[in-house]
Amino acid sequence: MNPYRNDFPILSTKTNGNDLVYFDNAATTQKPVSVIEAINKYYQEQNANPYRGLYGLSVESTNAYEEARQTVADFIGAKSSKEIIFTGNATGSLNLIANTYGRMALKEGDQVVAAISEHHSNILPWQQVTKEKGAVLSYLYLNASGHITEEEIEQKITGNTKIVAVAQVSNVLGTINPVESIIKKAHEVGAVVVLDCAQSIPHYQVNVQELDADFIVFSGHKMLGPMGIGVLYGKENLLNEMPPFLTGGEMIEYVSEQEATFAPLPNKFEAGTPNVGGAVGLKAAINYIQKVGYDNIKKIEDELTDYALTKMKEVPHITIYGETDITKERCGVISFNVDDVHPHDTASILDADGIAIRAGHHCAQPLMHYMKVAATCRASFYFYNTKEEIDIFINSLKKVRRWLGYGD
Amino acid sequence: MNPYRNDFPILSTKTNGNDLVYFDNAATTQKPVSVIEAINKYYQEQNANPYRGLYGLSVESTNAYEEARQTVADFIGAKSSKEIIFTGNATGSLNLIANTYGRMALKEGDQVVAAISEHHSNILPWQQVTKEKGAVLSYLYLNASGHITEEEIEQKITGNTKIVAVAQVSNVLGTINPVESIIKKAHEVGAVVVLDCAQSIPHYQVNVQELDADFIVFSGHKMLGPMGIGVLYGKENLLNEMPPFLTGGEMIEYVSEQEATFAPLPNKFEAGTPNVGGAVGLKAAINYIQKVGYDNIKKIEDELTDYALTKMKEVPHITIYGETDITKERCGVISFNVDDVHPHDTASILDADGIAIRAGHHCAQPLMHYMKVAATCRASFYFYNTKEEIDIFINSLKKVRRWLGYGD
Amino acid sequence: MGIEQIYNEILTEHTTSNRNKHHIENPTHVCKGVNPSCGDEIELEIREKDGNIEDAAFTGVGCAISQASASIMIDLIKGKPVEEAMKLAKTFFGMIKHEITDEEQLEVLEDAIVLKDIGHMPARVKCAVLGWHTLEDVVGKEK
Amino acid sequence: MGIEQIYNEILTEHTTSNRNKHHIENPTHVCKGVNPSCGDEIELEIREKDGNIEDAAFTGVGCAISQASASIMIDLIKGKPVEEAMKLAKTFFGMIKHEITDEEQLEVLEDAIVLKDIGHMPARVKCAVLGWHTLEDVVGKEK
Ligand SMILES: Cc1ncc(COP(=O)(O)O)c(C=O)c1O
Ligand SMILES: Cc1ncc(COP(=O)(O)O)c(C=O)c1O
Repeated sequence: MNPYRNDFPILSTKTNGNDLVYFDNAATTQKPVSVIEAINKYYQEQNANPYRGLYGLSVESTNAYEEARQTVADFIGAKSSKEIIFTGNATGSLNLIANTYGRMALKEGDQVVAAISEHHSNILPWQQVTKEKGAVLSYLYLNASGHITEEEIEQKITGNTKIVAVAQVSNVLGTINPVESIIKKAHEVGAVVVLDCAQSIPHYQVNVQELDADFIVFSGHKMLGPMGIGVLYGKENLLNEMPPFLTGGEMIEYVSEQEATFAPLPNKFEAGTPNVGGAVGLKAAINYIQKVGYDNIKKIEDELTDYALTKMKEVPHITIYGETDITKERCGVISFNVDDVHPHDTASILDADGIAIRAGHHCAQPLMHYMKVAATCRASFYFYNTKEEIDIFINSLKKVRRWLGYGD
Repeated sequence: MNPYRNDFPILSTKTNGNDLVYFDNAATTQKPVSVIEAINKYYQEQNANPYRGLYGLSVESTNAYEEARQTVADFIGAKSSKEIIFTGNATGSLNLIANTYGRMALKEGDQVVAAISEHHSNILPWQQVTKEKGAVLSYLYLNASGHITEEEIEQKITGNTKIVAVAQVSNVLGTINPVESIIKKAHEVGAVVVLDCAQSIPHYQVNVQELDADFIVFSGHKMLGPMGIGVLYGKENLLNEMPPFLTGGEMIEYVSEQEATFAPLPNKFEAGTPNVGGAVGLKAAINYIQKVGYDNIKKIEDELTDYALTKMKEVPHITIYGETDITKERCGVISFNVDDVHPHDTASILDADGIAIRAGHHCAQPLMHYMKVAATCRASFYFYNTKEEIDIFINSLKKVRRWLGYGD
Repeated sequence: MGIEQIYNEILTEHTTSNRNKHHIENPTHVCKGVNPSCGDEIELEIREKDGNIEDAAFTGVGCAISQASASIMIDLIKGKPVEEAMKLAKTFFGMIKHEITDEEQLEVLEDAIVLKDIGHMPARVKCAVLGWHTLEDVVGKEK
Repeated sequence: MGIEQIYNEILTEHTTSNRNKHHIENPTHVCKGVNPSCGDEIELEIREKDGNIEDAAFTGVGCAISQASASIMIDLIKGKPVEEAMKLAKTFFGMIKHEITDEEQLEVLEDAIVLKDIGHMPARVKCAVLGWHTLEDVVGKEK
């Protein structure tokens, strides 16, 4: 039995009369009791508006918030907690970068390079800012197995490239992108790299200094934390150069009727009352991940993914997209389709058996167009999943075509 | 004994060895058990990424989120839940309006009118957008008792005025602004009104249709709800005209490599995974407020405020700013100073007795300049406060000058 | 009735037979209905004459539920007055929203009754109503 | 030591007497220190000669703690070599951060020792160090 499941109350619930099999971890993860209780405790014992008050409770709230920031900084190997900006989610972080650094750095003819497999949240903000600035948004395409090749990196990242925005792990194909090469090449041409770690940090150690990433973003809710809290890491010198994004309370120094000066990092980028409860929950989530350990997480997930890929290949009429070999830069996100069956039907039929998978474009329509599929099904695992769950999934998959009147 | 206190665990805690007297409710309110438990329950039983999944849990999460939206819509008398946009806080809502409606509507020479008593969050976004557009930001000033007079409204809101941004209740002085007159005059000259209800909705019924407000904003955390969730209400036709603000997942219809079309309301303005847990908490908070009842809240708070004002006037060497008569458009926010004592010292000395008040500029530096004070102390009440707490506060206040070496 | 019943013979018959999935001659009305969140797309073609739906068919891609629902709808409306087709649409929406539950009232929907319980799968309601909404758009707007 | 002790005679003496709050003649260094979140502002004036602080005083507004701390600092540094003043500043910061707790080591801080426990009131630490940070800015930068 998986020793972590007991920490996640929702995993013991039923759905449609069956035990829940939660395979939509790339969309959001479930929360351990320790995270839920950390939020509880904050509201029951420490809640106050941070920074603003001189009284005990406000100091406690400030400390709770800043400890969470320090925990995040240590977790990703940032030089200083000043480099950690709390946002609402990864999307909020990406919008912040595009609207501040993007607007500041891009001129007519400059280039932003993204992977064709990016999530909409790492595409739309760049569409907006490149359009505004007369710059160009171009894409790194994938080879047949879903990987970005070295040649593609060499060709696409050029002297005009000012920003490279790329996910470390694709939320559709589960491919691990060659971010070291991308960062190296980007820095050679003088571009900064925005690394979308939304799908990587729940599963892999991310060290911003080793990677030499200029910006990274991720969401709390995809790594055991609560919704409503996201992270933007930026190198201190870049964050210092950037103008603020949202303005208002907490992020100012002096305000007169017509002018304002802004607070130093990190407050400069955090307008309004912050989500302290969310930050405290994220800290508890990080602690939980550290307790389980990334090595352990990878071991469990690789085993699950390998098992699932093997079993799925044995079911007739199933197409798996992208890399199907667990040893080749891929993780536990599997996109697939059942022949002749719309992914929504597959998802509904699996749902009847209690299995939660996603079907659709996965917020990656450009990738769907590129792959020439309308939509896919996606199963995505986390360390609390089990082989038994994969067996249930496989059994249910086998029924899909028959339910729809196909002979096999 | 106040019957609500038992619902708020934090109110029974100690601070610096004394019972906590929490008088910083204008900064953030404490949370009843029902709110904390609603969040718990969401994460333990319903958590999933809403909208995206076809499976049971995602449908539950979507329902939970949309029910919260409907609850907010009903609470403020909106015509449709499509007019309710969830944001991170009131500051996020105000930035959204300034960056979309503001950028769209303002041209060179146009005017935005705010009250001099606005919170920085209702000033800075307008400073930014007026500067960008060559428009003018001008102010409604206050009379000696802290009120905006009809003459001031007549004079300042003119044919050039395109946007009037004003708080219903001042977070510094507790004055209730004449928003009916302001809205009437603004609409006469063809301007839209952005009503900052952050300080009013915790205490007074707000009905957007009766007020005929174009936009209103508020924060969950100031009305018993969790941090990380805020609301923007906008009239449907205005929201429809506006371009989106943050872009990314959930807010799109079609996305190609270079172009995107956007989802209908309300999703168009909610980029990325929303804070469902926060929305569920806000719904529970609204239910709690409705259970207590606004009439009851006003009765309790008016009594407390009247009592506090009366007692404070009896203490020598205290200056109260703004209106000091509870019957004259003011509520339970009291700004004051102890003669010759810096407000930070007053706050620290009160803190030693367990009393949480705020001291500083209250994110309203322009008002401080206008009133010619560097900073003030602020005590702000909610319905769970008591006269006994006010007695403790008054006793502590009496000690302040002596602690600092003044004879009386 | 659960999902197993919804995906029953009728549905599968309608989706796999493709009986109503083709172009028609001289359509008087053509209208596209889309479901952006799913990628479902239906193009409905109708030939109307003297207030009657002489012929109807659809093309497009989508899930079994949107395709079957559209196909069942076409069986139902072909040869009927436009007005009656509009009434059927109202009844269909009423059934899906569980506002009409009276069995006798629903009888007019014939095969479409199988979609009655799609309301229990809220995520799929959009699929079931796509064809009917397109019908409203295509002929309903004129009045 | 709690807040009652911090607001004790020394503090109140220093804040109400205004002993060191004035301008000096021919200052060689003038520097403003501010604490934006509080509105505390201190302008430190120093006359340095041959590496010694001949005279020092401050003007400005602020809370009792920032004012008293600045006043106590001036009592301490007046007449001392700049180098020693810098050392005192290091010791003061060490005391506030509770990195230096050895009583003997702290003795050099004399009256300033009363601020030892300000670390328990984190919101007020900025007030206590404002004068000392300004001192570092004013004479420390040159080296
Ligand atoms: C009147 C007013 N407007 C806006 C705000 C900003 O709210 P928040 O910090 O939750 O964004 C506040 C509270 O700080 C306020 O009092
Ligand atoms: C790769 C990637 N980037 C960005 C996001 C956006 O995250 P969020 O919706 O939490 O803002 C997601 C998740 O949906 C993702 O998978």
